[in-house]
Amino acid sequence: MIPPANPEIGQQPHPMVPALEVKNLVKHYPGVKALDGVDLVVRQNEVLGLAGENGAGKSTLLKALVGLVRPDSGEIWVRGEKVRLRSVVEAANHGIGMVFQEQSLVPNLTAAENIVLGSEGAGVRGGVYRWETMRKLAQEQLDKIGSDINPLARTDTLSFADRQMVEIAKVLRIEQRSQHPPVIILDEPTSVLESKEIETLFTQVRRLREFASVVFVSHRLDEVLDVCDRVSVLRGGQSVGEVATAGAAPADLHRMMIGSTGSDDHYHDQAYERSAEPLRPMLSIRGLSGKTFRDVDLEVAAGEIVGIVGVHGSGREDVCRALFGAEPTLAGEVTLDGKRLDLSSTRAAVAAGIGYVPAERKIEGMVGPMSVADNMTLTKQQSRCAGPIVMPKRQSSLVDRWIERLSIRTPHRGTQIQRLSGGNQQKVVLARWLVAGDIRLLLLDHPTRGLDIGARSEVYRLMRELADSGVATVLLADSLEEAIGMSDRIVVMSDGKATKHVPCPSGDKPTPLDLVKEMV
Amino acid sequence: LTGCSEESNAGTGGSDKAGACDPADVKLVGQVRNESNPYEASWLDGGDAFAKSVDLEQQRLTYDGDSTKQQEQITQLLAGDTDCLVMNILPNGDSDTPPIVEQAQEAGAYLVTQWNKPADLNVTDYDHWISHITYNGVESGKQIGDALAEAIGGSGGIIALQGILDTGAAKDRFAGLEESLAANPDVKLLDQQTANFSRAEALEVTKTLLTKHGDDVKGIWAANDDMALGALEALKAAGKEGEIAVVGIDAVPDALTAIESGAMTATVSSDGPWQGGIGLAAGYCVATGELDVADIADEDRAWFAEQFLIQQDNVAEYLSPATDEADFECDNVFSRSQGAIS
Amino acid sequence: MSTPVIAQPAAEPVVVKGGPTPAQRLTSFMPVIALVALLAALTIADPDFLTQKSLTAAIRTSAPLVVLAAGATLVVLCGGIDLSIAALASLSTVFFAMWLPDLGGLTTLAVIAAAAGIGAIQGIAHVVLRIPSFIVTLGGMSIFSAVALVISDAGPIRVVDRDATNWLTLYVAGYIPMAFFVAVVVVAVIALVLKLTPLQSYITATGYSESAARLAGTPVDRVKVGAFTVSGACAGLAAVMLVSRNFSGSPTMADNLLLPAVAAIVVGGTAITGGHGSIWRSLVGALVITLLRVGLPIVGVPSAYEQILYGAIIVAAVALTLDRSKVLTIK
Amino acid sequence: MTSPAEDVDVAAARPQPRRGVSLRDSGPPLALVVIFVAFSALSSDFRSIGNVQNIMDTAAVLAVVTCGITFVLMMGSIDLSAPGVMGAAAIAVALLVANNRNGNELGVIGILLAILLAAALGCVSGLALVLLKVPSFMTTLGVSAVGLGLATLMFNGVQPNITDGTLASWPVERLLGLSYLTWIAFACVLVGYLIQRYTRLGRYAFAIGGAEEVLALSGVKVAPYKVAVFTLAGAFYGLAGVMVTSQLSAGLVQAGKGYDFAAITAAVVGGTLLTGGRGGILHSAVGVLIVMVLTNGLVQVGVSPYWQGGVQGLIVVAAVAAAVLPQRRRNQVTK
Ligand SMILES: Nc1ncnc2c1ncn2[C@@H]1O[C@H](COP(=O)(O)OP(=O)(O)OP(=O)(O)O)[C@@H](O)[C@H]1O
Ligand SMILES: Nc1ncnc2c1ncn2[C@@H]1O[C@H](COP(=O)(O)OP(=O)(O)OP(=O)(O)O)[C@@H](O)[C@H]1O
Ligand SMILES: O[C@@H]1[C@@H](O)[C@H](O)OC[C@H]1O
Ligand SMILES: [Mg+2]
Ligand SMILES: [Mg+2]
Repeated sequence: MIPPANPEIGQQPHPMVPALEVKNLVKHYPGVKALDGVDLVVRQNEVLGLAGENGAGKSTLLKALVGLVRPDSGEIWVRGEKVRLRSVVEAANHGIGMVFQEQSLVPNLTAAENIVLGSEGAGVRGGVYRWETMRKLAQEQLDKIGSDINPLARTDTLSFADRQMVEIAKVLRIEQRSQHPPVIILDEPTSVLESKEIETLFTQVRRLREFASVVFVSHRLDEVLDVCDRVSVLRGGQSVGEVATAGAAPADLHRMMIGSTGSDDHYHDQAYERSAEPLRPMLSIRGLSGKTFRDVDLEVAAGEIVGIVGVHGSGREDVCRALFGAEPTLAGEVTLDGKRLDLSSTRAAVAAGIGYVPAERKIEGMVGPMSVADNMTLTKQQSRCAGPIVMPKRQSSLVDRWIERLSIRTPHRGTQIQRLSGGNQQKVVLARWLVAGDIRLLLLDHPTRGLDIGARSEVYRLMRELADSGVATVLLADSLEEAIGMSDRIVVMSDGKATKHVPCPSGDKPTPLDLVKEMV
Repeated sequence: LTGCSEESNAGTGGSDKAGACDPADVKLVGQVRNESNPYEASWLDGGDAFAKSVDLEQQRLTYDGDSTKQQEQITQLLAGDTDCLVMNILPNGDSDTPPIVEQAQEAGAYLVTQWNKPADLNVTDYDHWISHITYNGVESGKQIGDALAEAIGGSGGIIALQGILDTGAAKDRFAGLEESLAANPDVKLLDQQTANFSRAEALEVTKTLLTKHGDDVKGIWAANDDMALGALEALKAAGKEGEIAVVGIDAVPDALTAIESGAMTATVSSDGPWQGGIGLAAGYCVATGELDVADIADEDRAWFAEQFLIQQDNVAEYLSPATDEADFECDNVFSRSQGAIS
Repeated sequence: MSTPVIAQPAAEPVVVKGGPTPAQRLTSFMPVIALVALLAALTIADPDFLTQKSLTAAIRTSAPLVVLAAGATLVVLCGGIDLSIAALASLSTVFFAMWLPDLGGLTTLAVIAAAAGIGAIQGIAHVVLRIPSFIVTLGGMSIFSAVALVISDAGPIRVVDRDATNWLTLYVAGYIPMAFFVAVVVVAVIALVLKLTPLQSYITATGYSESAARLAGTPVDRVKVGAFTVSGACAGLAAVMLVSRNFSGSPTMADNLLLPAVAAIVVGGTAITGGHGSIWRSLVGALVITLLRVGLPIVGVPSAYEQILYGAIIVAAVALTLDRSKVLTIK
Repeated sequence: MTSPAEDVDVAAARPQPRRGVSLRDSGPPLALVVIFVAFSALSSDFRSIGNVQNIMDTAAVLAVVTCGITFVLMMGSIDLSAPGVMGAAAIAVALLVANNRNGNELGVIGILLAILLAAALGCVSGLALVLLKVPSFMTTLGVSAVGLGLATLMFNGVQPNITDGTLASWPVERLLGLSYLTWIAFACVLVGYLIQRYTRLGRYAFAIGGAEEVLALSGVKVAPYKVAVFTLAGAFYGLAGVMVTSQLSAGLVQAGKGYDFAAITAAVVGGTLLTGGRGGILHSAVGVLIVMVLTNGLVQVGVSPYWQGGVQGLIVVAAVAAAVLPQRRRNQVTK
């Protein structure tokens, strides 16, 4: 079987030879040049950041490195040797493994099985499982990264963060396949993690550097600068340069990503003026209870952005879903603009002027095989109809307008949404609620998950403009900073209860630390 | 509706042409449910034997016991050349006969049907529907019922396995059983279930009924031999082989063997090979002009064919059935008639 | 409210020419190609098969199957399946035969309405009780069969008064059987309604991703109930066609049309997993299945080989017609 | 050996973790108990030992078919090939062991050959699925037709009856009150369970239903496993066909009639999801018992034969509804 490799005593290639080198890689998709002559060098024992806007080609490049995308032309060199990678297995045999942007574990298998999947080694003999061996193999991997989950737990019973740990434990199995120090690719591993979990992950990344090379992608540029030794920047499928992280600021990176000295309107810096008028109450929740939350009281005024923060399992997501009629409630009363709200169906919610952007974009947010245009007008059909009749012209001009306004990168409005990059998909999902212009309450669950800085700023600006026009917003933010920056008021939830309301006016924002104190 | 007409193409039918066919131009078609049942397979073999005797070939059609498919095949068949077409058809159920008859009449093909026909559909109203042949189901149901009663000594409980509920054969045979029960007041019908003429279903139903009624069951009445054979297997599994009398209908080879060995009590002959040949023969005689529909007596247009109760004493006569070419001569085609269907 | 405007310009021209490539266009014609190929093969086997009379007979035969498949296609597009169509059609033939003496000319409409109502009840049971459509309609299948057996006393009921169904046996323009004409009209009307209204989007979204559709506020439940209702109505219409052909109603008359109808849908290239497909494809699929059912035996293929050929050809046909770029997982 | 944690509810629509053991797994056994108790109260014949044995005996063939189909359903595929595959195996075995049609007397080897033929037919379904990319719904429908055609060819108009001693003993000989056939079914359930829990084939079948694309991303080639699962299912159908032949002492082309939908119903009633990734052999075994108890109970309490199918359909729907309702979620995907 596969000889267990010891990175310390394996033949170390000459330290100057890059662990991985990409030369002039090109990949076309119908209507897009995803990679347009990319060059990339990953040195041994370094953490290389990869930055770029949504759709810049990061995931495509990384997939080419693990044999999932066949480049049209170009070369890939591994430790000074030119290789052709035609499958995940071939890549793994060269010591390259990847944690994907969208979690990819088999939900109904145990964590242990997921960790050893495809390289069970001694865990399976003659097709027969040896559960104890398999558990041990998995435990070894988990120990390496200091995770204390039960390897025999079914994966779908684990928390998101734990599942991320399982992914990392799994990718480290490639050490077993190759005599060489591995190259571990992490495509946006932090976009779904909370700060504590991110810290744990970074500790692991730094540990990995001892014996491996790491390629790390994130849209949180401060993170990239924090954990990486060096950052390569992609733009429009081309390499546009690299930055040594020491002393660099997010703004420098961002400038390189967008190719201009675009203003860095990140929420921190923005002085945001609110009108001083008394706010008209829009959403009012009294004593709302459901399976995972109890007795929640909440008021959101028209034009107000209220952030809800809490750790995993605080129940905040289910409150949003309940308001949208997607989760049953047990008690409580909700009014919207003075009228009692019907919580029985998503239909009723939409009719009342509520919009919802779910966190699970791939499964709940979009209909993958349908076009960008159809996804965008799915909810607000009236925007493309005259009476009950669909007007194709009306749809195309409306959709094109929003594609342009939100800078959605798509070859065509008729392109299947699943062919877009994650960030661009998210913009389409958001646009769905805006095309008709009749929204009164917007429930945003991690609306910027996976978005690049530019797209994020666009979403922030959009949220504020919507607020200015009177829309009430409930925000489950991607990070405490985002919650603080964007919200007028923050509600802390823990254990299914709204425990604390923290005012958050511009100019007098609480610090993340203030909030963390309230959350635990 | 404007633009609509009654028919896209008038049928070539017309009695004026009847009997004008050259023997070599006659096209013979036999249609049964499937070839995976010995009785119906032997029917088609009988058709082949007749065809061979007149130097023709029979086109064998099967429709999987699917009424719709049967109609579709007939429609398609009649969309071809129908001038000298002779069809010997086993309609799937009573209700499948009228459309077959009407289409054949319209297309001018010669038709013989067997087993199933609604009582109020009269063969004499048509001149291309030569004859309808069946066995007297009430009589056969009664005959085996009586044989069963005798076998259990005139008193005791029996169970009945019904055929496909939606067929005349099943209903008539059960009516015959009821007549027999009336005549044998000490025989008690403990239970009746359908096993759809199927051996496998009969096995399961019988097992369940045996546990339900236990030792009260002295005899099993089955509406055909396939079910009787299934019931025999159930008895075998329950260790009651030979203790309970079983009767069926059709005289399929396995049932005859069972009667010979004493495992089964009685069956009634249905002569598959003869049925497969006789329909084609009658049609062939009319198509070639040897027989004129107008000359056929009304009682020969819809008739019961001769059937025999087979028990251990006479089973030897039936063990090796053979078609007799003489049966199929134009003078003899009605020779097995037991009289008109009442 | 004013529509928010984002100042940032697009980094590159966003909207370029797109749309289907010639190869993609070809895939939508695959069902027709399969049909023509089959017809050619049958003609080679028996040159007499390709006559106007014989083709007329074949399309007349196909009418009930077309209607059944068309209705059930909507359910399949929504990601479900309707296994009750054939049993419901059988029950409807019994309804027809029983109601005709009282209702006369209104019987056809009454039967279609009743079948639609029964379809709707199944749809409601499916969405309210959250039972898989496979199970609801499997249950429906046995329940409808039982009801049909009981009310008909397990036997066929003759339809003596043929005036109510006679129109279906007429011909349009001399050659097109009315039943087939009606079937095509039904397909065209359903297809048109879908195309012109948001229903197409709703159905597609529901079929591809029910949870995303629901969270987009799409009336998933109503769309599904609607699909089952239309499926039921089509079963009712198919029943009327069968009665017009058989002059009777019978509790088992259409039972054997279930698998052919589902096969017609799949052979047309509609994804059995939902989302992708069309009702036109099912029309062509039904013609393919009809040709296989009647064509193979008529051109002289012996029955055992007929089954083997049927099996091989339906698989080959789907291999040809299914557009894999629209179907992510082939299960 | 340790075994993996008990299966718990998978939220298909929301991949968030759910806590606790699901009611969905306890629903079917509960339904079985309720139905059993209800019939027992209604009929004394029903609750007799003899009848319980009878239920087990009649469940044997369906149990074996369901073992096969469960693996296919776990992958999220479907299998309609049982009627054809069973028919072919039934005729084949009848012509291979001692019979009235030819001089063959291959005994156990004949049985194995028939099962091999069935496995080969299953393999064809799987190959057509992975090579031609035709949905299993169609490949198995096609293979069923092919199987029936082959069976009809072999049948050739004359009923093959068997005289083989081994086969003759299966339905008749008893051990602890249950026929050999029933023990064979138990063995199949056990083997199926072991395959499901302790072999790569079983676990991968389960995983394919959970997230096929992830297996590919992990470098697992799923195609061979899919083919293997259909082959395995074919083998189970083959054995079931042989069992029917032993029960009837004759090879019938129709030996598998109706077993396709019956087995799917049993599996689903037992809690196996048609969308894959959930359920398993034990679930299916419970489902088989529910279906058989129903069938038997309705006869025992004397429901009219006309109504039996209808009442059975109603109860199956009700049983599934009762099992599903407690964990109903708003945004649940129901196909
Ligand atoms: N399978 C595909 N078919 C067609 N186009 C694709 C496909 N995959 C990616 N693309 C296109 O290639 C381009 C690069 O996409 P990629 O996913 O690599 O971007 P990214 O940099 O990872 O973006 P993000 O930050 O949003 O994840 C995008 O325009 C995308 O639409
Ligand atoms: N229907 C349910 N049955 C059982 N447990 C549930 C159910 N719905 C949610 N949960 C659990 O209850 C907890 C609250 O879920 P929720 O997703 O609302 O948390 P959250 O605060 O939104 O987390 P995050 O920070 O990831 O957004 C989670 O642990 C979740 O797994
Ligand atoms: O078994 C026979 C069956 O196939 C047919 O329906 O007619 C009567 C029966 O004897
Ligand atoms: Mg990406
Ligand atoms: Mg959440």
